[in-house]
Amino acid sequence: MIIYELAVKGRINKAQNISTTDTLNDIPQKLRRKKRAYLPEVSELQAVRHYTQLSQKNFSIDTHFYPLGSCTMKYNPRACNSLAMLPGFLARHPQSDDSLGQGFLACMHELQDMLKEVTGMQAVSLAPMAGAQGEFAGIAMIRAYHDARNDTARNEILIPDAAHGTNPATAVMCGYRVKEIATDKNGDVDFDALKAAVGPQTAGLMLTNPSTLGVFERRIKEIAALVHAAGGLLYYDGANLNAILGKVRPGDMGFDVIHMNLHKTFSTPHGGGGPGSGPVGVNERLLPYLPIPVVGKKGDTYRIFDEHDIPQTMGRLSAFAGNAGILLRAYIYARMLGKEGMVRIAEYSTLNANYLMKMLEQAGFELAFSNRRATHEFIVTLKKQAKELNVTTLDFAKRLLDLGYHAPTTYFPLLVPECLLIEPTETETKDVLDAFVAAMTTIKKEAEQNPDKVTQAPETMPVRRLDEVRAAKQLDLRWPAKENNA
Amino acid sequence: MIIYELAVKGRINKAQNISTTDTLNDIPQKLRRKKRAYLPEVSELQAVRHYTQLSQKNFSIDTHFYPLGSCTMKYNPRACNSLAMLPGFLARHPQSDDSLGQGFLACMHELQDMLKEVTGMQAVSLAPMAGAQGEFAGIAMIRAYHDARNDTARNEILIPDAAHGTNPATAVMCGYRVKEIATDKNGDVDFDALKAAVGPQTAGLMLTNPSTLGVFERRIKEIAALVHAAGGLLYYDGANLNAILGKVRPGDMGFDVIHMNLHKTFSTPHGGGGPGSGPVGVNERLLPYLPIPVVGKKGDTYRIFDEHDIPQTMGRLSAFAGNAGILLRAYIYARMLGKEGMVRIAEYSTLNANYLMKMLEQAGFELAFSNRRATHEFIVTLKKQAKELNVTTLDFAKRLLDLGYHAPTTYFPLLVPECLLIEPTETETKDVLDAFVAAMTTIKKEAEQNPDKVTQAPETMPVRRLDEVRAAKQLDLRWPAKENNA
Amino acid sequence: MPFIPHTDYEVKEMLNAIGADNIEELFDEIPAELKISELKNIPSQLTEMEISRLMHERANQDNTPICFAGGGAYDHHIPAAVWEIATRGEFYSAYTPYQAEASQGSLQVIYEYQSMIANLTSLDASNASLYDGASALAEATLMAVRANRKSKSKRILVPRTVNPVYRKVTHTLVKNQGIKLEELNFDLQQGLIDMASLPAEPGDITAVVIPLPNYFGVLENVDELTDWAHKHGALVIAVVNPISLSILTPPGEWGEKGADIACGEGQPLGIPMSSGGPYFGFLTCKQALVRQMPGRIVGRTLDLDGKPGFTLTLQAREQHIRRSKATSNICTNQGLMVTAATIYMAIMGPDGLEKTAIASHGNNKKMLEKLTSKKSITRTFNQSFFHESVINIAADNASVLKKLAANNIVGGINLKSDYPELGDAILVCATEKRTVKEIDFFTEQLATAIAS
Amino acid sequence: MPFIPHTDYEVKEMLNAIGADNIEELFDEIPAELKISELKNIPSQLTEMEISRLMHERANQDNTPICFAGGGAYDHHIPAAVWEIATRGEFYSAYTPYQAEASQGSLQVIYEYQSMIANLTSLDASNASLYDGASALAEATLMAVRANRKSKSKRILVPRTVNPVYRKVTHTLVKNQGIKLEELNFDLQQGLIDMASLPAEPGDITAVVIPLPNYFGVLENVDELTDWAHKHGALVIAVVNPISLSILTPPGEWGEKGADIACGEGQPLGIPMSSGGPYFGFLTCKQALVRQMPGRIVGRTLDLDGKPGFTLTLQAREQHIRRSKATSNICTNQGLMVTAATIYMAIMGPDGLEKTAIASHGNNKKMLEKLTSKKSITRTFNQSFFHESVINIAADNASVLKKLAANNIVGGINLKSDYPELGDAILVCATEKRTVKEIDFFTEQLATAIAS
Ligand SMILES: Cc1ncc(COP(=O)(O)O)c(C=O)c1O
Ligand SMILES: Cc1ncc(COP(=O)(O)O)c(C=O)c1O
Repeated sequence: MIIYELAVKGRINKAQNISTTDTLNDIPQKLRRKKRAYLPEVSELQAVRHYTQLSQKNFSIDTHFYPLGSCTMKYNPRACNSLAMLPGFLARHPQSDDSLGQGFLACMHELQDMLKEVTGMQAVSLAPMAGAQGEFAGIAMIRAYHDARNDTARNEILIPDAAHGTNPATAVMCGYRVKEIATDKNGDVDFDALKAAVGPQTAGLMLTNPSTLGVFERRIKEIAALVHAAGGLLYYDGANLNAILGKVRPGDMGFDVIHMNLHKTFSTPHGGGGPGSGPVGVNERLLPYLPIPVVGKKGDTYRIFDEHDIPQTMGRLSAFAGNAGILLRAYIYARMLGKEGMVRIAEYSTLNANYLMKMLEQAGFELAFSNRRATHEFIVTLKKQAKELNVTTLDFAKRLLDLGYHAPTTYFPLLVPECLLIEPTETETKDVLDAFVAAMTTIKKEAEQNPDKVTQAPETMPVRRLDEVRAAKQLDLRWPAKENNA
Repeated sequence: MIIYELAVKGRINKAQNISTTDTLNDIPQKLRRKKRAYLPEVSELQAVRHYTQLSQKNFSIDTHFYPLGSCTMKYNPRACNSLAMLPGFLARHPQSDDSLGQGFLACMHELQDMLKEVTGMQAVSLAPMAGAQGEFAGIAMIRAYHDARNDTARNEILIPDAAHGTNPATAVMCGYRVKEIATDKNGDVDFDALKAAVGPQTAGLMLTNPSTLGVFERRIKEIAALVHAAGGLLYYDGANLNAILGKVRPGDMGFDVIHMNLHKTFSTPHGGGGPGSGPVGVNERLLPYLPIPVVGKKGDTYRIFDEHDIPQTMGRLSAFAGNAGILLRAYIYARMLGKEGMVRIAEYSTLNANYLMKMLEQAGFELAFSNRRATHEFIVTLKKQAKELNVTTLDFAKRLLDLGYHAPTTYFPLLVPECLLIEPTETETKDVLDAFVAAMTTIKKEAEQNPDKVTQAPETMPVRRLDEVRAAKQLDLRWPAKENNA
Repeated sequence: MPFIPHTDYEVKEMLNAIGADNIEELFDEIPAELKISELKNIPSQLTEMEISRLMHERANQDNTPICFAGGGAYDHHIPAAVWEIATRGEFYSAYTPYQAEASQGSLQVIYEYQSMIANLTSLDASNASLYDGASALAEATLMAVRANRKSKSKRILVPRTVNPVYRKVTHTLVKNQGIKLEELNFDLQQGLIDMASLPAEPGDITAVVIPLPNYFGVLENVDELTDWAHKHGALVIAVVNPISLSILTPPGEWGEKGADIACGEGQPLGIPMSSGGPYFGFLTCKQALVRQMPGRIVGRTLDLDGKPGFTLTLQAREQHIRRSKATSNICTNQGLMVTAATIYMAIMGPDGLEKTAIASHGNNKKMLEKLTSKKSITRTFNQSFFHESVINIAADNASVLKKLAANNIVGGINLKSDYPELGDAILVCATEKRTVKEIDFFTEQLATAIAS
Repeated sequence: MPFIPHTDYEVKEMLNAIGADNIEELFDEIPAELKISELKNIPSQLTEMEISRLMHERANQDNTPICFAGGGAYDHHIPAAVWEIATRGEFYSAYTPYQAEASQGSLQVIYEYQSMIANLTSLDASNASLYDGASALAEATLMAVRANRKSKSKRILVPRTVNPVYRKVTHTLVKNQGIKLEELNFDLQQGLIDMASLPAEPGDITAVVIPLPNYFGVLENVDELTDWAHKHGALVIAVVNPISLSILTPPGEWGEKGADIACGEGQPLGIPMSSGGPYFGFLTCKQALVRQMPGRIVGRTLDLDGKPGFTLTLQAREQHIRRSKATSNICTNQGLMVTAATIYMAIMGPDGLEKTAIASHGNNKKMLEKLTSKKSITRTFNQSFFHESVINIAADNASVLKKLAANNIVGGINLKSDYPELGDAILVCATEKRTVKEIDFFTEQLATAIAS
């Protein structure tokens, strides 16, 4: 049922309905809406029941193991939510005087400091609202840097072919051309290809390390030296920071600018698609271009820095201060981890990934890079199953749903055929990993003996496999506009 | 899975684990626990996931139509919950000084006043923690009244056979014998039987009006006069107050004492079995015996009244002040209803019940009292189906679950064979009622054509029909005491 | 109309179907002279926006003072997950699980709760909850009277070291059934039951109530008391604090044979203080006594396919089946609180509970040291305690507590009316939540209040 | 270990299985010289109890002042049900619905959201959200450039009556793609775009941005502006307040043909102000432009059995498929906020939204009357407004606002740096939540602050 199907014309929620004697007489008729907007007219109970029922149709961390590679689906502590939603935080207008926000600003300032420390960068801005916006801020800063030096011939950003789609999309939004760099057979950047590509036209290189292939880029120092020598800068896509937190820092690897995905590494909720938060960190080179606002401190007082304080800023990215409430959640999480807890995240997410990789290998699954350590994630390829049994990664993914597991990331990165990118995270138990291996093994057997079971999956979900072609061809993007039933 | 099955020895939730250097050295060894209590050792994520998954195995108002007769399963406004859980309310210690509780006490005092008004009584105590405790308080007050007059020969409480089980159980807890009064064929108290039973041994009469048969006791004034004339008092079981709120008041009917079920009429949550709240109201006769505490007001200041203020009190019923947080929810609800809303509750719950009764009758179901108006509930009897088709009320109830409806109350009241006591409440839409009639009709057909479908139901629930005999014979009331898995 | 979904059009349709002209007609069986026209003394309806404003004002008015009071309601930390999950609609808005197949969530939670609380008390079986600690004691005494078939006297010995309100509530609830509650006095130096004062020949006793810790926070000699009671044919009813049981000897292990019944207040297990309720009473017992338990009980059984599931069981003890012969009149209990407590215990685990108990004990110790460093404050009893203690102050305790309240401190519980022999005595408590800074602040404020 | 469930025993077992001696060995591919030994400048871990205490202190420090500021973030009432449901784990902790069959909840919510917001703006299609109102405007301009194939100039006219920060953000986000944002000035008496000032021969314009209400709260002549833009071959991008659309002409009905794209800030629809985020940007458009939309879109389709279901669609526009040729780089959007907004709109319904708009408008009117009853306060513009307005005060506005803050009032937004020509101007707003008492209090405090 769609909420509109529950609606009846004239139904009103009186408890939410302000009684007012005010009129709109002073608003010219031609600016007044003629016909009421078609919104559902349902009771509060109907709405509560409908959305509660809908929620139950979701898999989520709170209900299922969710080993979605590159997404870091770890436990989102409930305390982060309830404390970030204290009335004092919710009620703060973003443009209220700093004197009315010292509590909030203290958290933000401390968060900036903690993120500086874990990334090894000189300064952090919390402004970007997700990873992709962090990337934008980063590449725009690189551009501002070159522009400030009148080094305007650099029109190219180098990006490994394993990179996330946001990387090339971002480079283009910043007015750059994208040059793809191949990956070698061990999952590292093809160093020769990189060497050949670097040149005076190179504005910078975007790199994810550990990469989206689930391996650590071992020649990172050489890569950094190469790019820097050519006058380019290095951008670090921090989506995989979880794997190395407290072990090794992007700043120390030689990166000039980095974004973090707080909704991954710092466990803020994914919310069915967002909001996230993508703070950027920079070294000295890019300090003058940091996006605003940034929280500063004078004596004991916190203050919001704007274009007056950072005149060369690459600019503003949001109407106010980014996803403040998400930043609060990340702050709370970071304080609960502390210095001791942060490094353990890297350790135990890596332990879980390597264990799961080993167990799946033992169960007969083919690894994309069997001679490499897993980082916090790793890749299984089902190309054999696809070829020999005609059972694809998509089929495996759907069948996993039936067995009570959210599927890993499928078909990404693009260069590994029929791949599953598996990221268990540090918050899952060994028992869960073992059970997941058992489920994968079951499906493997089914694929061999009873392939229909897999190719027809799922069978236990609210719907069976959906017709995506139809969805794109016969566009149905909204409930037809009409009136609520009488 | 039981939570213990998820546990592993040595697993610790560090975020909830206070680090302390304190010792127990000063506690004698013989008073110290030798072996750790066997409690589950699970991670916070495991606990969150486990209990979130469990919650999804419940039907509830927020997810299903729940027409459980006598239980008033109406919408529990979410605002009542979130406002009652504001930090200022949660943090109040029950024995903190009145000066630190004026906000809370103001709510309680106003709630007392509102409940006085809707019941037509002289005074209200909020102390009882559920309906049954309200009954206890009421009957104990009746006893205190007779005792105070040295009228000690009265050892009997009269209770109609349709009454809820708590009524006779309560009378016994107060040291009384119970005399049952028969019901006549129209669902009223058998007046002649009552007349015959009333006498000098009569301490009082407990009556639910509207009765649990879903009809209003029309001769209530005569009944009251009869019992009063014999020196007995009248107790009103307010479980069905929803049906008459703002239309007619127990005090005006002649009752001396009444309890209310705030978890029914005032929409506080049922919480899977409680907590409830069962305030009592009294007329002048019983005023001196009111249970404590009661909230009083002096000038602008609220104060808790105790045995010093009400020296003849029947006593205390709880360690502190009853289910305070539930009372807050009832207060919030009452204020949102206001005088206008309260009477509408009676009107629309009655409208829904009469409509549903009519539609079910038209669908071919047999009513227990087809010549009577429904109050906010009514009774269908399936004795024909039970006899002719061997499909019982229990079977219908289980099959309803499959069709997405919680079953009405079954086999209560005891005197109507194979009965369903159906209470739709005022917060459900006509559409829901129509759909419920359709579901009942479907089952009726199935019972005729395909009875297995009904007698084997449910088939879509987390478990199939449970072996209750085994449950009572092979008692398994706890997970076997052992240690968590290593 | 708040919470009523009907449109005018629907109302008309429904009345048509019923065959009535208007809604009022549906009330035509109610004698006209009884009907009222209006609820005069009730204010007009508020929108959610308006009531929100009012409730925020009132909650802010009551503030969040620093709490040094215990006496049955304790200011422990509660993990955020507890109430975020307990208030999910599926738990919050469900009824008592009468339709087991549609209530496996609530039922399993209760089964898990029964397991945990039985383990905590080291007894065999638990019910699904009673109203609160005080009424649980009353039910325990009634249960003991039913269970102790050998005893005819209905005499229950109740030490004065049991929470005085619990004794009052028990009296209220059992007095009409011929049960006699007899007091045992305590030692004024030690704050516990004087073993020497127990009669050598007590006669027929049905049960003895033994608190641990007792109301003064002091630890009773539970082994000796238990054995003494059993020797004289009495059942033992333990009144215990569930958090303390992570470090103190559980009732099932008291003396030679263990207590027979344990009960108490569940509030410390994840329930906010919230002006005194809703909390929940717990009740556990030895296997042999199960059928005398009041209240609901959940059992594990099998479904038609042999798959395990949960259901209410032993319902023949209850009022809805047994009516006047039921073990108690209780019907609605405190289900949601039990849900919260179960989640709390699962999240805390044995280690978390133990640390909470140790830190609370340690904080009380630190507080006592601090307080008694002031000349005007002395410790009343000299025995081991859990996490609260009685102090004597050199001023009128009622007015001192008022002064502390004015400084946003709940300074403890005034014992004068219940224990006049103790003089200006206050029962103070420090849970794991109290910081050194707060204890210092309290000490200074208390000393100042005494002096002024 | 916070949030890590491993026991020592399990770690050993797992290392054994891997064939490693210790966890550190798993990091052996990282060059040793890069590794750090410790995170020095990070404080030690806090328990939940400790962080709770800290966060309560900080939240209390910021208090809950009375808010008369708007400017893109509004203090509307939010029904309790909205966030109690939106924060349910199943919504809160799910990822983007990539596995449609296991995400029908989120997907249907988005589909319902798309339907509601399309109806509110009277346009054909909506995406699933963008970051916020400001970045939505930037995306709308990029979309217009892609969509207006006839125009080559990449010139976008942006009136100065559009929120200045939106203009800055748009500039930041589009400047590297050769897009030219050209300002349109406003009339100093009216506070809106002067139609007379529009060029008769504007040349090739790609799009015109039209706000309603504009940043000053004033209602622009949207019909004339729309027709003018269309006449010159430009697309029209509407920037609108969603609450106001329950009473104001929706973009789809502006002028002869209606606006082509509408965008704006979703915060008024049930999202708390919370220091500026997370909010969400909405974006709707005419059917013909759908394939130029940035961000995710949910479509309704059928499953294998022909049963309707929901899935992400038109993904070929997006970065994860199209990479450098995507319509935008956006990936994670503001899903949870959209969930909340959908529940908000469902609970409020058309009538509730309308009443909210009317009451807000009415309150602003009352506030203006009150304020301008003071000699030191004047209204800056003389045109119709929605629920905020600009006032001029006879004192330095920065220091006046500081004084109000000291009295726990957020007195509005200082316009001096963005609109120096307006003098000591403040943008004030009164939503439906403001009471007459608060407005009176504000008036007196403001007058006093000006005078002092
Ligand atoms: C490797 C990588 N880079 C960038 C991103 C983009 O981050 P966001 O979705 O927060 O914009 C992601 C997120 O999926 C990612 O996995
Ligand atoms: C008619 C009637 N009386 C009394 C009660 C007992 O109320 P409670 O369950 O709150 O103790 C009930 C509750 O089911 C009832 O329906």
